[in-house]
Amino acid sequence: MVITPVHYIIAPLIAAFAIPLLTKIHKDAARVVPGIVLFYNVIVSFVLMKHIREHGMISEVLAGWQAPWGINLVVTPFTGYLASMVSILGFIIWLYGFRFKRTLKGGEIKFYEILQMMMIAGSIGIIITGDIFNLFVFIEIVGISAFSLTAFYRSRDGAEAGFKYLLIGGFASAFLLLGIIIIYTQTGSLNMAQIAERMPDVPQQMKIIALIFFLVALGIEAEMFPLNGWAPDAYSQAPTPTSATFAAVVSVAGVYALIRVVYTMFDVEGVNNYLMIMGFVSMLIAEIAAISQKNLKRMLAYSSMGQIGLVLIAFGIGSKLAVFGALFLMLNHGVIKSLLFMTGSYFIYNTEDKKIKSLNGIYKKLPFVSFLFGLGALALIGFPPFSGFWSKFYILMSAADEKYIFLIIGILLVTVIELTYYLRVVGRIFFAKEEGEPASHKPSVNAIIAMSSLALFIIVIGVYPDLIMPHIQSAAEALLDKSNYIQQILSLN
Amino acid sequence: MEGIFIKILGAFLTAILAFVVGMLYGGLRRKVIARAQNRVGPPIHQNFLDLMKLQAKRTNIAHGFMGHMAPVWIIIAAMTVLMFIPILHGNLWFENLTMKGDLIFLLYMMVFGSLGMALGAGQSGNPNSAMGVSRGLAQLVGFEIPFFLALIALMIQFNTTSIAVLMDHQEATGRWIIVDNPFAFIAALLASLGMFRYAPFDIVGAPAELASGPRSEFGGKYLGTMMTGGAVFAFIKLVMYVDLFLGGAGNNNLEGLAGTALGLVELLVKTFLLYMIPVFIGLVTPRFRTEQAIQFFWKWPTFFGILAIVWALYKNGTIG
Amino acid sequence: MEIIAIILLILLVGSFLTYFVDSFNKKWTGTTAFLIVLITAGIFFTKIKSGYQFNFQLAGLDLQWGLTDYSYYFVYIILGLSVLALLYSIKYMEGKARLGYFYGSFILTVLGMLGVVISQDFVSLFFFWEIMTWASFLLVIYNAYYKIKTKGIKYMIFSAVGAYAMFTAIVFIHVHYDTLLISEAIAKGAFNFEQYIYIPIFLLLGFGIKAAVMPFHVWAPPAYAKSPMSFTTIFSGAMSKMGVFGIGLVFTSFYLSSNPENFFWVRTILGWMGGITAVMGTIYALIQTDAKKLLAYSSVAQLGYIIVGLSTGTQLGVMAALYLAVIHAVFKGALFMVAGAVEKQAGTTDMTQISGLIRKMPYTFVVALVSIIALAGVPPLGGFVGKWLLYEALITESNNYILVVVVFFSSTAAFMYSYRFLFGLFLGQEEKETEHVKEAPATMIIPMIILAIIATVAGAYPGLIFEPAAKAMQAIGFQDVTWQMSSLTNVWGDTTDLFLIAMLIFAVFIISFVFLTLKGLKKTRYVGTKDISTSGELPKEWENLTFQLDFFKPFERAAAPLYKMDMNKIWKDLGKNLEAFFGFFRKIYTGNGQTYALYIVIFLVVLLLFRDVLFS
Amino acid sequence: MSEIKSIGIPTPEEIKQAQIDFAPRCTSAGRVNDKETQGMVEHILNFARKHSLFVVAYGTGCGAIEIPATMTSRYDAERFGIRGAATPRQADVMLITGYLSTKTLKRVIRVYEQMQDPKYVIAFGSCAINGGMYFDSYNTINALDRYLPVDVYISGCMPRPESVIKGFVKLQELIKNGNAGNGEAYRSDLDWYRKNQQKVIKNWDFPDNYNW
Repeated sequence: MVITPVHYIIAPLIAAFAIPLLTKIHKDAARVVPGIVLFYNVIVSFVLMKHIREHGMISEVLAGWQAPWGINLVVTPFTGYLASMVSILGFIIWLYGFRFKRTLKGGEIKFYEILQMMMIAGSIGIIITGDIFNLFVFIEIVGISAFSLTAFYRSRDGAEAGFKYLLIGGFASAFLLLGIIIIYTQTGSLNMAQIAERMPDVPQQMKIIALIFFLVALGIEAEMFPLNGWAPDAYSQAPTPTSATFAAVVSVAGVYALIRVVYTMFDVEGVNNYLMIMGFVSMLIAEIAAISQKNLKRMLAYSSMGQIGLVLIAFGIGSKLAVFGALFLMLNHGVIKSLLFMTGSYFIYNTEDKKIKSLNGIYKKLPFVSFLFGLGALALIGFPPFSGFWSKFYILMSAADEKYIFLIIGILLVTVIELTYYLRVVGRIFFAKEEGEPASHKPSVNAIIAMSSLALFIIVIGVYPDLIMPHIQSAAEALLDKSNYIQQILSLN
Repeated sequence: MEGIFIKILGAFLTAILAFVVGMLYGGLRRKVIARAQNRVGPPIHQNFLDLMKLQAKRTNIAHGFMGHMAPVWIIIAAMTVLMFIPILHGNLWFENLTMKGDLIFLLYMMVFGSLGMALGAGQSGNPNSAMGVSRGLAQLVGFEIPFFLALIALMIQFNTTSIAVLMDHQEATGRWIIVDNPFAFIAALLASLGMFRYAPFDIVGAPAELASGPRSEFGGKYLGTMMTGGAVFAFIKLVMYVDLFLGGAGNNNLEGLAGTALGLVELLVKTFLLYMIPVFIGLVTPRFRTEQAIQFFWKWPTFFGILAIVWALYKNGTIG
Repeated sequence: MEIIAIILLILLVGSFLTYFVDSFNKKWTGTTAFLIVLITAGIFFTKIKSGYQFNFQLAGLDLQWGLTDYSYYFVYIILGLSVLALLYSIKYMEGKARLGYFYGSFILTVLGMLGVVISQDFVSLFFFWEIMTWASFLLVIYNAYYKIKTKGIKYMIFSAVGAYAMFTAIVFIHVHYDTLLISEAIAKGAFNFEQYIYIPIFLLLGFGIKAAVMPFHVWAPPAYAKSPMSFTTIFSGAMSKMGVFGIGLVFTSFYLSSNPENFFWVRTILGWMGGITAVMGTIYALIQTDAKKLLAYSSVAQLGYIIVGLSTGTQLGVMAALYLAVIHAVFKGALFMVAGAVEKQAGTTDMTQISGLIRKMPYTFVVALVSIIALAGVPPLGGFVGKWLLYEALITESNNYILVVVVFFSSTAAFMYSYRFLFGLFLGQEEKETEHVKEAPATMIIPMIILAIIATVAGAYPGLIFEPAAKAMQAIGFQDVTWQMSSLTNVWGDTTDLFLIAMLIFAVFIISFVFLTLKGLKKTRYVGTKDISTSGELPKEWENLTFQLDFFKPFERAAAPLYKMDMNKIWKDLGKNLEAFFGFFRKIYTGNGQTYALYIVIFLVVLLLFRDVLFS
Repeated sequence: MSEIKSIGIPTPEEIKQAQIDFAPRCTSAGRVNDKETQGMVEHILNFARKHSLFVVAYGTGCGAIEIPATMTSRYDAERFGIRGAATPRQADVMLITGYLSTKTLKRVIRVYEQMQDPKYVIAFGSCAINGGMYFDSYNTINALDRYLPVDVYISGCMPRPESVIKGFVKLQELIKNGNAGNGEAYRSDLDWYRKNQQKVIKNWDFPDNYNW
């Protein structure tokens, strides 16, 4: 096997150092190289996915130290699925942002590109690492990239949002580290598989306290209520491709980390209920907050939080079908929310403010973008024949299997709220009386390709979900099969 | 073949009877009112003269196709309903299409004429006509409710929706429905006050207030035809009430012409007595406003109607 | 590939095709859409017979598409009306903006409706139901412009609540009965009120909202009135019937599988909901001044009758409901087309603005007249048959005597708005403002006339509709449905011979019409509407002789208590309060970093404090 | 002389001219219904017409008060088949009960033209015949039959109900003989009537065609 999981991380790291040098040769290098790297990651994903389908999971050992002593990268169907998803979405976001970034000042662009690439690479690292301290490191990489990107536009609001993110991210790091320390003192290991193996021997109190630290720390990353105060500001102040990345990549990584810790490492009762309740509260509060937003990006940010809440509910339910639905929803959310941010950014670009009010009749100016936004909105709400329908369908099915009647009704009512604010925006876009001049910024070709590919995915998966379902199925199985994971990793050495 | 001949002849006979009796009753009403007011009053045949004069008008105007059609609608409604009402019980000549339509059909068919007339009145463009129609339709909603309640009471008490079967029943038991279900009769009778549109429910065509309302733009042959229709309708309503509540007419054992003649006399007596009720009430009452009229119909007549249903259910054995 | 899949694919591709034809050449958009649906209808009716079935697997679910006689009955409504509406639409929509958008969504809506009736499993049912809902939503907001915030969203919210209620029920059917096939669910008694009562209730809620049952009817009038008329034809004529379709399916299977005596309350509640819907729709229809709104409220009322018919659960009642479903689609479709024609030609349908169009639009008027007579239920047109069946079902079979009075009240009051519609648009003074009005183009007239002819023929030969309706009833479990071609018989054996009635009316009509016309033919003159007896005064041009405002004020005064119950206001208040409530919760996100930090710490502390409660 | 003129009394020349201009022109051109020529059918119809007189009482002057008395119990005109009509469309007889100001004349003409043939006019009192006490008023017409064809004049100021009934009986007689009903005459002499009407009615705004 020529391509190994470590390529995921090595390539961006090398590129990150190389880009400043390469910019000396050609100033476009800063824009092109990340693309090449991210495309390489996509290739890596495909190769690895093919490999694990044929030969089972991969656990790659770094620097010759065998697990559980060394750092290992694990590609199971689960992590492989998420890593592929993240890398593909990362690449599409890069494609989208390729020309968009031209308007930035030349000096900053390489930083932007590097940070963006590192954020995606870090997220992939979070997903594929098998070592808890390594996880912490990758979270820090992502975090630092994200803080800087949030404050990328050196405006007052941007700085404020970045600082908030930094502050809360600091909490996250601290608590995560605390949790890791407790776990390490108790189990003497940093390898997730080994921790999981030794977990039954840990005293209950220690276990729970460690878990709580993990839950809070990773809850911040996963945008769980009430730890998600940073999210609306960060989403709305960051450059739009970054917002899309937050929604499609970073939050996925955050949820992954949370789920990995909860599902694999700990064996505590009640955590599922915790996830379910907090997921529901997150969803409810986020959607309620979203309905009265006047800023498009903030609205989308709250909506993201709501969707993540739904993912958490599904993980909380914990049955195979629920996990399947959750994974499907993570994919859908990544795709659809990216599409919404991408199209939304063109609206903002043209109206020159982020207000929903100024979207009136923008359909006339940007027909195709408006069409895609409408499509995305309908898909996100969960209307057939779009992909969003199926994920919601399976999550509700799984909830019903466990007889959570009120949960189902609650989710559906929250969906009604969601639908209300999305369709208000859609109605505004298409039907309000238009104001102002014709569009000054038409979408460029690369952006159209990026958005269309996402839209195509939404429709194709919506009409024929069987295309993607086996992958998600095996991913869900891999996540739930904890003993297999432990066995495989510990015996692979 | 002979049957069809008799049927057609009978239909014409029925129509003529209804027309003559209706017109005469109209004349009688005028006479009665005049006598009550201590006047001599017009002769009984005055309505025939009026009709003849109206038809003898040399010129006529219509405001359009619907205006031209309005009297036709009334005649259609009148003749159609007439054909489905049993005039004399079991009489071949007056049988017509009695068994081919039931009460619900009659109820709706009777509205047909008013609706057609309303359309004709509407086309004239006279605001008075439109106002009259508005009041008339509103009043219709008022009095149809108790009437329908009474009909339902009869239907469920005797398990039929056919007026002919109700007549058969009365003949078979020898007891009039007014005895079997008096409340239904009261409700229907009160509703009939609105149906005849005499005072106090004559605001629809109030001459001084609305310039005779819906009819204000009709003259000559149109008005004459309408009068004909109205006369036939008066007869229909009376016969219907007699059939429903007063045992109908023609329940005698005489054969042939004598039986028919006796039946007709019986019919005339019953209908005349019935007719005098709205006439006399009209004599002594002033005029209700539309909403007062509606509210009146929705109070006591409706109460009696509901009572009638309860009574019917009690008699039927469903409750009690 | 299966024929049904091809049909749906044609519609799907056709939707996009129409969209692109529009950007290529605006003139052909309408024609393309019409041809696509016409071809679809042609293929459907020639290739697919009832009893057709198609099983396949998708997304790990066993799906089943097919057609019973029952669904086929609704296919007639959907495709027949769609073809006519699209033919009508060609000229109606001419010159309007965003034609591609309109026709694209239109075809998608047709696809959704067709999908709903061919679905024999719940997942596809819900799938297509949702497609239908959002596609129609796009059409509802087509004309709404800045009213989007209230009018369109109201429709969508209600629809979504309905759809999700239905979805909840579907999910529970899956859980409790382990099936997603409708036929299996019926066989296992899933719609029964005895076992899991929330399943049928949620299903009825879902279907009932689409059928605009009180108190969820508030979305319907604005949505019907605001959409383009060619779409409202479908919207009110066919799409609301999807709700009827569902209720019929659920309810009858419930009746036939259980002892109705035990569940008298279910029947009563549903019947009364239908009855109150009918009354509410009627009394609000008659105070409208906009013809479109009047028709919209009237649609709500008519759907109420259908619900009442279904609620009886008896043979005659269900027959009445099915018959009314078709005849309502026919006459209300024609009436909405009439309103559209007036709107197109005269610029508005506000009855206080226009009047006296009868001479300018004679064909339209004749269609309106026929349809209104059918709507009012006056013999000899098709509407009477429905009314007759309904009353007889309530009186003879269902023993619901007070309900029948309520229904009767509604249908008598319907005379008022029926008259109002004709008078408001076509009769009355011919004002100068409408002098320029011309008759609508032929492609708009032809579909109307076809519908009017159907309404007329159905009056004399209702058997033409009874035949498929009887088959449909047999398909949902009724045995030995009897019907006659042109006469009606109730269980007590009383008949009404419609053919005779029609012939009699025709004969009397000919005789009296000829007599009245020929008599004094030369001396009979037609005069204008300004020549009226106004106490000798000569009406000036500017004088207003049109009586249109507050037309039924006396009735309003008499029925004032009925008008006090305004569902619309209740829902609006609810919405406002909810938004205020949400606004309060939104303040959790203060935008202050310190607060957020505080939240985190407090949350951590709370978790640590209650760790024993939460985790073990 | 000039003083006399100032109060409006016409000069002999003017009177002469006026006699030429305003001479009543009730020709028999429209009389299709003479006693000699009328056939059996027409005879019967005239019988009906005579016994059924729907009255539109144009209460122009003081005579309006006599109408209720005539119609109600004491004199009971209904026994002759005389009955009020609500609108001119339904009416046969128009009663001009007293003086006619020019303003009212316009309305009266309008009402008359809206009535259906055969239609009759009965003029009450001296005011309608020759102006009566208003003979020199600036706003009252003097002789009604210059503007409308009048069938029966009832003299008096005002005529009592007995006279009114007598007038009606006279009208019935005329109808029976086929001498009443000047609608045809009005139509045939329309130009002349119009000229006279237009002379006194200043704000003339009738439609050009006369549509009964």
